[in-house]
Amino acid sequence: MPVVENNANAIPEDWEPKIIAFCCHWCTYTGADLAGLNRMNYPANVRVLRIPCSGRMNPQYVIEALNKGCDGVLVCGCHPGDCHYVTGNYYARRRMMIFKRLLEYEGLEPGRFQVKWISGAEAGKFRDTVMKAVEDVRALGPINLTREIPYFELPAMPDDDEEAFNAVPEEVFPEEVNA
Amino acid sequence: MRAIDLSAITDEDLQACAAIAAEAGVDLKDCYQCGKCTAGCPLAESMDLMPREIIRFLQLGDLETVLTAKTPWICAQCDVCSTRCPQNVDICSTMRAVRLASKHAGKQPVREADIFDDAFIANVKSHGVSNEQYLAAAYNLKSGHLMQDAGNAIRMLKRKMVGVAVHNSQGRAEVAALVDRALAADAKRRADASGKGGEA
Amino acid sequence: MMKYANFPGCSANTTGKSFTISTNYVAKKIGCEFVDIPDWNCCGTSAAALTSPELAVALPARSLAIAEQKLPGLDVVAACAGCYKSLRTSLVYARKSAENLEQVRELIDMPYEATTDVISLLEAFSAPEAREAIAAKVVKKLRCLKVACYYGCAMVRPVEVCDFDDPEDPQSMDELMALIGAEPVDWAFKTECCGAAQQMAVPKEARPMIERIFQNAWANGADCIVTSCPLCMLNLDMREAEINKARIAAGKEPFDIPCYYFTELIGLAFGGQASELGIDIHFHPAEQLLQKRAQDAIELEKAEAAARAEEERRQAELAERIARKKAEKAAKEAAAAKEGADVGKEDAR
Amino acid sequence: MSRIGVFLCYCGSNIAGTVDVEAVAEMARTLPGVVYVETNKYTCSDPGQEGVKNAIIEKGIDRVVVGPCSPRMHEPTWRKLLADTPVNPYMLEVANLREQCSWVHKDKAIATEKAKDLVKMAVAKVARLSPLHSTEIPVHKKALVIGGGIAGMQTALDIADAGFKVTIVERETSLGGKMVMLDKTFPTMDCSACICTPKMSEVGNHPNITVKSYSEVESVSGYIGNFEVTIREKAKYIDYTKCTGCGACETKCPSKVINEFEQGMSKRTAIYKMFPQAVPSKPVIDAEHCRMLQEGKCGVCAKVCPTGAINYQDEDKLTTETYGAIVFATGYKLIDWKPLYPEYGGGKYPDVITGLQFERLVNASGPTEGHILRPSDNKEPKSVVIIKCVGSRDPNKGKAYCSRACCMYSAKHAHQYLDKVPDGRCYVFYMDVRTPGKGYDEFYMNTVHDGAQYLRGRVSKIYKEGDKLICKGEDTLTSQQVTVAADMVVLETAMVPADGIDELAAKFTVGRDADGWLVEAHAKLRPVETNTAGIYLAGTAQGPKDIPDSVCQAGAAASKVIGLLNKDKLESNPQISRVNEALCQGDGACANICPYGAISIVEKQFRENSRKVTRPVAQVNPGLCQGCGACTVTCRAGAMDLMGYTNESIMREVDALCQW
Repeated sequence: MPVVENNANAIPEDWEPKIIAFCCHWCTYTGADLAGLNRMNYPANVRVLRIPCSGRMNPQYVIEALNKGCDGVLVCGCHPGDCHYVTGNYYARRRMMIFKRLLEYEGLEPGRFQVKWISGAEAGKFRDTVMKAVEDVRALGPINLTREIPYFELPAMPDDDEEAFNAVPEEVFPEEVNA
Repeated sequence: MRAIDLSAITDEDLQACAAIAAEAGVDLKDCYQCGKCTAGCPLAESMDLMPREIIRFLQLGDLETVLTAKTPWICAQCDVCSTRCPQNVDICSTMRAVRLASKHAGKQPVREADIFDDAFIANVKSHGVSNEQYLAAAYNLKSGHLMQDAGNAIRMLKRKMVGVAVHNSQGRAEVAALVDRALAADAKRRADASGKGGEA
Repeated sequence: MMKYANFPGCSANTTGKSFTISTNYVAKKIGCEFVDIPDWNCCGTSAAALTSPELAVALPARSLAIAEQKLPGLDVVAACAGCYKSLRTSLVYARKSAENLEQVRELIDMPYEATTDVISLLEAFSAPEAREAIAAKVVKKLRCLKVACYYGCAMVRPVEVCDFDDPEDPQSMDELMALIGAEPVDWAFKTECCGAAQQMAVPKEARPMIERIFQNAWANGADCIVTSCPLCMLNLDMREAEINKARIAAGKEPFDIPCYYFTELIGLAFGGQASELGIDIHFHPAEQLLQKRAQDAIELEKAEAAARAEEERRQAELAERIARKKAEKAAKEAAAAKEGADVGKEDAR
Repeated sequence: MSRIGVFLCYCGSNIAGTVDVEAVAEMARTLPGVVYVETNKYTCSDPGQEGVKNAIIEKGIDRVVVGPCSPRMHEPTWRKLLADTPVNPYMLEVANLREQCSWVHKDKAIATEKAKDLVKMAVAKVARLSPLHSTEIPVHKKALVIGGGIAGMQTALDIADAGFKVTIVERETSLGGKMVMLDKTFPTMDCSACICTPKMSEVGNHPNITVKSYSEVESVSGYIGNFEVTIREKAKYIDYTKCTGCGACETKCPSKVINEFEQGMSKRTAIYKMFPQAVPSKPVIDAEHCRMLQEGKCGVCAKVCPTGAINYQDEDKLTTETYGAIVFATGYKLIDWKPLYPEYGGGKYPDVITGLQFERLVNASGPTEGHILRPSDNKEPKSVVIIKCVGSRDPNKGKAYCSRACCMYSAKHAHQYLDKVPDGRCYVFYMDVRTPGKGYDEFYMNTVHDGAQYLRGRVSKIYKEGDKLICKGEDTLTSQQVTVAADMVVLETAMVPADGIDELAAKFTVGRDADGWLVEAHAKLRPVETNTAGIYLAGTAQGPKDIPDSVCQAGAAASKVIGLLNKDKLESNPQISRVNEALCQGDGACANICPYGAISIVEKQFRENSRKVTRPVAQVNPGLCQGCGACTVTCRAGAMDLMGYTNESIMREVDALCQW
């Protein structure tokens, strides 16, 4: 794996890691809010993106983020067994673990993609997770430092959802058939 | 009766107890001490500790008590305890593992049982098969119970069940080599385990 | 075709002589062939297990490896329950994983695939084919003989190793006994341990085990105990006298419960003589009971024949009475009809 | 092009203290699609909200980003606000500038940078949102309760008393369940029948309750508020409109059948009422054992019936009705211990009985008229052994769980035995005595004082010697083997789910745990709801329980049902999954993983390339979908998307963070 052990010298001085955290609405996002209510302090490098459930987490988002220059990605959900939607985080656990192995196989440093389970009460764990992630990614340096990422534009999506769904083929209803 | 100072139990003791459980393939924490093993044991009344208590002392890490107990040596290995255990704890294997640990620690809580097994294996090693009359004689000699089953020996002779002739397996040399190989493998495994234990 | 590789065990020609003789007798009659594993060695029994796990696996594996090479395709039969358990334990261990198998190969220093299966003699004789053959060969049903079938512990436990019958209430021997006309009693100590080698090593502690087995067989009305293991047999049969001595000293009634191998009783039902089957060399007198029960059976058959005759007579009598009644009724009806017809005639007039 | 309005909040100094809100606003003005940016001291205040509304109308805004506190705090407030404006309430995104920005960072410059990013992300997302509309689901104001035991009856009564119609489906011929079989109830020793049968008649007579006895659920479709349920009423061979319940038929019926109600300890006739106080108080014919129905010969009951109510031509009847809510009160049965415990005789000793058999033995209307007589010879047992946890706490042979009620009812059995046989001896083998409940431990201690000998240990073997049952155990407190020569042994066996619950649960897509019990939506916070909206749990269907707990849960389930039925209409959550039928391949991967059974695969006809094509596609039931989105990821074709959190909107959010 093309992992650079120590690239401290290569890291630009004014560089700040940019990390995106996909957090489930019911547990981790709540935990993050609680960290705020408790006025905890953590590095500002992490931006939280709210999803309803870790089961909603599509690996494509991670590729998009890393592709577009995010230095690290966190995926957080409820503890397995505690999912608001019963089984969502079990699916997330399997998908993300396989996906993580794939990314690492492709040469991504393990620290850049982390999956954590944080409950709505674990504000401290949220803070610690963020601090740890920032520390890990900071040590690794900017994402395009360790590898050449060819810029790759994903095929364009229809600009508007409405249009995408308007493209649905015309359904023939029974009456019509009869007529 | 005595008091057990639980804080005086060393990590080595706990590791040794865990090793016994591992050899028996048992998770000691499964046992909730219901006593069904003891209840069904055909020899419990002759034991100094109940089979359940052996498990309990292993849980506590009280190695000395376990290694000097007569119970595992009295156990006939009939497996009724393991078959009925609600938690699938293999008590019978645990007894065997404790007995081996005790043997290797140089303890001999029930001399006769140890002598019998050694005599049996020696018999098999020299003849490939077991010759009951010589096994009994060797056992009696070594254990000092010279007249044990003497009357029965005469009854057997009368019925021509036993004689002076020794039965030998043709491959007894092979069997002797096999016994040596097995015991060497056993010794190596034990040495490796204790070496590992020392490192940890 | 019933053909097996035979693991005779160390007691086959010594203390288990009667078992060997009677087994061969039965096997010959039912056309079952046993080929001894050449150059077999002691299974190691509990002594090996209590010396070293490696030894407990290696000793039986050698005999099994030989059977695999020299007698390919034949299942191994072990008559002795102790041998059966040791062989199966080793086999199950070797089959558990490829690493285990490799380890066993190294220990015995022979090629070995663990393909040959091990079954007990009881299992071999309980196979449908064997049972049919046994049923066909019975010439003298052992009626009136109440037998307590004693399987011992090694035949049924541990379940993961010995899985052919129920560990608490096995039935295969009871079914064989019923097949030859004996009456198996329902008793509770079928699979209690007889003490095995501990009867020698720690005799004082182990003796009550035997006494309790006799006690429960006796309390449930058994005439005798039937076993399928030479060591169980030795412990029960040889030590009954000693136990009785102690019972008499304690003011208790001594037991008079002979023990048999199940093959002896099957041989007997085939018309074999006690001496042909080794029943004459038991420690506890074993022939009188059989003679007495044979006598009982003859009397029972006489009584049954008498009862059948009586029943036939009653049936005939009943049939006769019914026929008489029917005839009377018919006569009456005929008379009434005639009378009715007469009345009708009168009316018509 | 969208017209986005951005409304940033100072939250007093809460946000403004750490974030330079004006700088953020300045940046926001430059973002694509943003037509208006406003800052406010307190956006959530009334004047603040008024300002937002006015701006929307004045500037012709069609989507809104707010940058105040967490959406978990005020998202509903903003949605409500938008509902009063031309903007669709779902064309909204909240940037969490307080809890996840100003409160957790100290450096103003850094916090401001982050706030800018959060606003960028929100703007990017909102630009891709589409208007969503909740649909209204009508609520059929009628509940179905499955199971007529104490839990089912209590649920039905509570719902009916609140003024709603309830149907109870009971598989047996009478209401009452297990409770009516019991003799007395701990810890107060009320006569069980005396408190259960009044409930049965109350249910039978309630104007709002319909009892369908001898009936089972055949099939079900629909969703919360609209469950269409077909019920099969088994043929009773008796016209209940004519039958007066006089019982003449029962006295004359010649067929004798093992009596299940008396736990096999007596016989009943083929035309029978389960027990004298049965509700409905009318018999049925057990077709399997009726000579008339089997052989066509007999007809005695029809001859003696004074009202001509017997109808041998009766058939099963199917009825379909719509219910707004469903309660599972399907109860338990005792584990079949016989194949599991050959060491206890495996059923060959008639005097080794279960706790439920003991209840019938001690009951004044039971087979022995309340005299404790052992089944083998009808002698009074002078020595009784009670064994707890038979099948419970025994993963080797039975179940790993504790059956919860046994510690108490075994204490009750010991107490009852010693009460009726004062010179008898009673031994109770236990592993632990678990008595958490009001008056429970006191009850147990009273039993000990009554003279019950408690022995801590599990019995290993029961065997017969003479007419005694020898029980071999260990008293683990003295480490001694103990034996008891008992006349009778009572096994307190584990509770397991009632027969047929697997099929029934599958019909309703209600989850079951590894042991077969129905699964609640949340173990702590939603204990009587299931994952299928509109379906609730009461009593032992959910897990082993005693009567007080079952009644409590029944009341809780009823209050949930009443809350639901009180609504005329339900508003569906529009943030649910949606299928793009052009992409859908109909392979059903989504349907397989949906925890709510909300997705089904249907055959649909489309016009594609001027041709009519019929192919399977996924269909989302808006009444069942909860919007978790698990299906969207599993769809290989990418045909499934989650409204409000579409793939497109999340991708653009990511892009905004990285590239703007």
